[in-house]
Amino acid sequence: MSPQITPIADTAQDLELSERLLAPDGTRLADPRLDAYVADVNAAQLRDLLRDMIVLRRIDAEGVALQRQGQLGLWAPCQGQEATQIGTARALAPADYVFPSYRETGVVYARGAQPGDYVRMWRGEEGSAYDPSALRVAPFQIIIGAQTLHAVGYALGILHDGADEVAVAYFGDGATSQGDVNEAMIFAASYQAPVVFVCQNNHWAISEPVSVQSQFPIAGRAPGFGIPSMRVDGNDVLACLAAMRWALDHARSGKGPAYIEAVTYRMGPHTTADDPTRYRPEGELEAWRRRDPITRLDAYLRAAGELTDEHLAEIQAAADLAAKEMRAACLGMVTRPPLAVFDRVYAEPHTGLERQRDEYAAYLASFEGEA
Amino acid sequence: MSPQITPIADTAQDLELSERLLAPDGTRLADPRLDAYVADVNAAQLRDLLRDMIVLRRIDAEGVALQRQGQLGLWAPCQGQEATQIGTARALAPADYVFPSYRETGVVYARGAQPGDYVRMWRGEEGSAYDPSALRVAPFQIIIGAQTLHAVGYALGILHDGADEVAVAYFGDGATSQGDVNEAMIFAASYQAPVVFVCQNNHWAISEPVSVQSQFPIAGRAPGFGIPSMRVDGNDVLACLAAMRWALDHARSGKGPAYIEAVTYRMGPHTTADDPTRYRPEGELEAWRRRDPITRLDAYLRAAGELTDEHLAEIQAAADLAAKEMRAACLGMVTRPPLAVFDRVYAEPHTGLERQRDEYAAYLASFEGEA
Amino acid sequence: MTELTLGKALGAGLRRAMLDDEKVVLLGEDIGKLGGVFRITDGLLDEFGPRRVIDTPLAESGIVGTAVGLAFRGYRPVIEIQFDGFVYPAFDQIVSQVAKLHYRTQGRVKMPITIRIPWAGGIGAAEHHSESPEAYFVHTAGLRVIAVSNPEDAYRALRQAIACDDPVVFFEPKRLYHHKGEVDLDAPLADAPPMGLARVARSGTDVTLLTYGAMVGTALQAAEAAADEGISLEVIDLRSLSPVDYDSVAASVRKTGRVVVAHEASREAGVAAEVIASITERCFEYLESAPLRVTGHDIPYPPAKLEKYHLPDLDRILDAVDRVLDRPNSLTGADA
Amino acid sequence: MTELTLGKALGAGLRRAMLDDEKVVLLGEDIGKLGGVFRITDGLLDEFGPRRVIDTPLAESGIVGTAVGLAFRGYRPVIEIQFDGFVYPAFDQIVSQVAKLHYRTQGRVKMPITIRIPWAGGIGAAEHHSESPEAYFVHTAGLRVIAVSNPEDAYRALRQAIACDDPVVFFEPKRLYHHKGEVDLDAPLADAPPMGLARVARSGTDVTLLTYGAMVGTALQAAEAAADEGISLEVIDLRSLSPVDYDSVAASVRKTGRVVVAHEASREAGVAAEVIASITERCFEYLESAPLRVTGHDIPYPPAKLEKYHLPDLDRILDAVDRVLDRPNSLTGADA
Ligand SMILES: Cc1ncc(C[n+]2csc(CCOP(=O)(O)OP(=O)(O)O)c2C)c(N)n1
Ligand SMILES: Cc1ncc(C[n+]2csc(CCOP(=O)(O)OP(=O)(O)O)c2C)c(N)n1
Ligand SMILES: [Mg+2]
Ligand SMILES: [Mg+2]
Repeated sequence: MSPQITPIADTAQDLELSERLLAPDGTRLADPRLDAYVADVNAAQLRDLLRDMIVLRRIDAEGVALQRQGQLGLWAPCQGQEATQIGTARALAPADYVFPSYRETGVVYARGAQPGDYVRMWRGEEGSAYDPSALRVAPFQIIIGAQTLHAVGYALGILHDGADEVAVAYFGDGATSQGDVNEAMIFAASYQAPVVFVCQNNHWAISEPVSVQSQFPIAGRAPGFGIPSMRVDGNDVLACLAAMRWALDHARSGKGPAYIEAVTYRMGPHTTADDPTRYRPEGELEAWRRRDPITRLDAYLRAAGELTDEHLAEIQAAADLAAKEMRAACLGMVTRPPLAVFDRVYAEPHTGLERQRDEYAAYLASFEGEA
Repeated sequence: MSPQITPIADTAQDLELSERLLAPDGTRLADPRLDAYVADVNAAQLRDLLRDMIVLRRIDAEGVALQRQGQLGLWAPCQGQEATQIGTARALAPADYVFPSYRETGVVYARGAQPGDYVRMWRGEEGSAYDPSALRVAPFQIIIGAQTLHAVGYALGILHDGADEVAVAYFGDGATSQGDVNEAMIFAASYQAPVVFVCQNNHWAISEPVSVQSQFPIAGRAPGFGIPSMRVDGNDVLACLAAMRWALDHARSGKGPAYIEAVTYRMGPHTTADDPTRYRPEGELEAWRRRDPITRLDAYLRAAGELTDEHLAEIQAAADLAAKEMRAACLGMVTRPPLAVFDRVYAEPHTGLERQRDEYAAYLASFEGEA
Repeated sequence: MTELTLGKALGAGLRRAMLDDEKVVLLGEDIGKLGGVFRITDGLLDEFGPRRVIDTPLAESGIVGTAVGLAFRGYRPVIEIQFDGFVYPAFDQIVSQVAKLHYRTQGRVKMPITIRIPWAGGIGAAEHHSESPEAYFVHTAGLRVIAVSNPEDAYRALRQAIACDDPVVFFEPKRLYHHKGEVDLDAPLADAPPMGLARVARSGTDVTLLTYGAMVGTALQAAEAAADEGISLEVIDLRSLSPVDYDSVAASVRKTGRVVVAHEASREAGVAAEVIASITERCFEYLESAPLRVTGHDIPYPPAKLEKYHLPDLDRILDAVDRVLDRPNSLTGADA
Repeated sequence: MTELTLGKALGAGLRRAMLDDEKVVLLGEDIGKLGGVFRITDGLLDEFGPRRVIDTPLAESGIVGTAVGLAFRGYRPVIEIQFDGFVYPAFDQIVSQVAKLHYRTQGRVKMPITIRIPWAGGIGAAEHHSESPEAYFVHTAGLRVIAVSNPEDAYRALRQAIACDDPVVFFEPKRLYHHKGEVDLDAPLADAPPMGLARVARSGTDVTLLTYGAMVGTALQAAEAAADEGISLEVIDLRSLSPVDYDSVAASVRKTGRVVVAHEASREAGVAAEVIASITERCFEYLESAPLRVTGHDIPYPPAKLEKYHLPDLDRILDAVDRVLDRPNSLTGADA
């Protein structure tokens, strides 16, 4: 009979089950399994991680603001998840390829997104926010979990090419219920493909607490499929970096897939269309504010004498600049002309669609003489 | 980091990881976790289980013969899996409801199938082989894994009705790769529904060895979803009975779903249309013949002095009778008339289909005067 | 009569069905505390409790598959698919199980499952949130398909769908959720017109304009505009897409001899193709010109900023009307 | 020229495509050692090894989803869906991903995926093994849909599908896998007619009979039988269902003025509806009678013993021919 498993009765406590290197108050904790993976990380690098998180939070806030001002149709805030996204994404090698969901603003930031890349999709200008090959990031995926299989297929290609690369899939706690995400684990394990699964357990799938999907640690599923996994404090950027390095090492060294559950929290609404007051229990947000990923690293660096007000001012200026550029890119976008709706449905000529395009062009032209 | 897991390198050895009560040579083994569940099973009951298995094997052989003789379109033999099917199905209470796949001849036998019930679907007479409510067995499912979700939904209904019943899903090792089967575990765990999952790992999904689906014990997946599981020797009818009683007890007592992986072997082809010589490794079938579920129980009973040649002769006669009745029912089936193709597509009148039916009736009638 | 939005009318229909039959249970993502992302199930969790208003794990195949099991057990599940584009993961369970189990078991197992789908575009949404998948279900034997266009129909048809012993895929134009209309909440279902009946939304004599869902409003505006030019359009709201009420449709076509069919969904093998093929078959000798389609293009739903160039609008309908009437139009090039 | 069965021609096409382009990889259930349940991939594992002929876990969404990832990586995956009825679990990946990624990324990501589907009925199979799901894919913008009817086309079209930068759903009539025909294995692809072109399988003057797949054979028999009665049928094998080669179709219809469209798939919103709506639109003034459909009924595929009452056959086609010619027929009641 299978071993006894302890359910997560209380999600407020569930971080205790996770690997971490920085306590919420910034104290550095020893972790025999993670320490080796970040032995080389010095104060300057930690400050860069802090900068990333602060800039990201600013970008995210700008996204919300642009939506409120009618410039974007929607925005999916990642506030609270900065450590998970920055910590894991900063561990990637340039050649690695990422398959994200819609909330991975921080991941595309870390991959070198241009200012317009954050908003192009949300503004409704294009299907993909950015050029996937430029960032080595697949388009934001909206169909929950679908991208996990794409990552596995890509990793299978890496394997066959004998390349020194890894594919990475990001997805949420809700996504773990989708058949596709489970099939992805099965295919990955079957092929021993170099893929890393990063589940951001932010405790909510829109209005559903993670307990609707699972009353047990999600990371506990992967080993059953033959995939080693780690549950990490997703608000601890150093732990996330370490865990991701472990996972990438594992995948890169030919040992097959690895799985990370980063336990974090969605501090904002699901999207700008959502109203979390309808479902979020009293006090929960407050409790998680005390585990804010940014203040945690800030506290650690200050205590270590490695963070000054000048540092912070400089970071803040960079954040403001990023937001400004993003806004400018957004407002400067020019919508494609009507007939662009027909562009690149197919890669090769298509008689049926060409006829429709011609008819529609004639239709549009019929208005031209009009006042 | 998750615990080390040992892959099943060698499927010939993988039974060693399983619970069992009878060794292949018929020796009774003690098993602290299973013994209590079969403490009440006496020699007469064991003889009944032997009879069930022998009759089932005969029915199965008759199915193959009828197919070879052109009386059936197809047959999916269950030879080798008698202990799994009989052991688990004999543990059910009458009110329990079963959702089987196409290979569960033994399960419908144990639920009291009529002679024609085995063949009606394979002969192509009807979509469902039997009346589901009469047997409390859903129609044989052909879409791999789809029935597991049905079992969970049914179990949710049991839960809401406060009934003392359990829903049971049978499926194969190949099925465990389907999204649906994983979603079924997730939904079952989320609702704590009284459902038992019975995976018959018969080592093959058509031509694919189980290692394509999983290199680790399949039963090891369930605990990650919060579902206790047991891996049982599927060629040991007593262990299967015991394991199923454990699982049903668990589900019936409000503790939610349970999962059994019965490790067994498909001794025949996938179906009568299959040719296993194309893919089955040399010697594998022979190795499994030595673990035949019938000879095993036979040996145990003989050693205990509880099985005589008279017993066996009587059982053999019963088996022959069952086969004879099945054949007679098969040959006696009358195909429904042409217009029956329109029957019961809908439960309520449907103008579109009525018109098609009328037109087709007129069309058929137009031949009536002809020679 | 009560004035309600389409969304509220649907909520009232669900509530009424749940009161009428305790076997009715709701399943979906976020339908509990949140009341669904469109708030259609708002208040129902409080009133009926978590056994009848069931927040499910995030998996559409799982939702439909468990509903099948509930139907085996005698329940009458009503599913909310969160958005049109999220029904596809459940396609196998719908097509291979829901649609076929009654036939497969020759009526011994009933599948009275209602699958509600907030539907179609025009709301500036992100990808996969503006799909019009109705043709897939119309093509699937064993299903019934309903599309509503106003609060009164929505209230009645949803109750009829739930009461129906067959599976019904029920399309709700999300762009109209906030549109208001009069609803008779106490009208007995027994007196209601059958679920499959089409509705003449406006009578006319020159051209039959067939449509459904949110496009009914556009069609009525087109009829208004055409009237100004002295053209009389008969607008028919199909309401039931499978089966289509061809008796009503044919009656209109015999009168007008000219037909335009409009929908948002793309064109190839869409509902308009079906309707035109059937009309041609039944009313060929009455047709004075080729029936025309005004539909979304055969493209994936475009980004929000371009959707207005995809969706049929008043002008595109009027252009087709001109074409079936052989008046100057975009293709003749002249004077449009 | 070599005489090959349709099945062997497909195998030869796969082999040739794999030799021509090392990025071509095959994925499917049982396609390795077994060579697929229909033996189409027989010998390919031995020749190309397990990295190019990949036995997958038993999950169709997984197969298509991983193929999408392989396409991202620059591969050209060719999928075998084991039977028509097992494509539905992959529907979401096909409709929401495969069909849309090229458009979504404005061509930055190509999806040159071929999805082979052993297809349709008439072989006395169990449930879910005789489905005709082509209309679902025809209705899905972003896909191309091919249906083959003979070994030569099969060999050529499969190679064209694999070489095409767009996703192609490729239907193989399993009932014809053992039918033989001449194939020119060395014909260069560059000289071949485009994949989308229809084929006049028999010329005629009285009625245009449009069909595809296994039904082409039935149509040719019908033409033979009609000829005995002095009726000349023009049989067109559509070959490409999306896009349909309407130029060829219209040329024929303008000549005959009468149309019958036949397919096994059920009728509502099927391919025949699309073809008739388009023909009516393009050739209305040439039509002398209403185009008719001869199709499977709008029922789930029936049990094997009843399938002959579901599948269109020679007599049903001839009856429709009589109807479009206004000759005595089953509906006039007289003298059939
Ligand atoms: C297949 C599918 N079903 C439903 C949805 C609607 N939906 C969008 S986000 C979401 C919740 C996702 O939760 P999770 O996976 O935890 O990710 P998070 O939003 O928390 O980042 C849902 C249900 C969808 N996008 N796709
Ligand atoms: C969705 C789906 N995909 C593919 C098939 C074809 N198929 C039928 S049986 C089978 C193998 C099933 O293996 P397993 O689950 O181990 O059951 P077993 O046949 O061994 O009892 C396959 C691939 C199917 N029936 N349904
Ligand atoms: Mg979440
Ligand atoms: Mg098996």
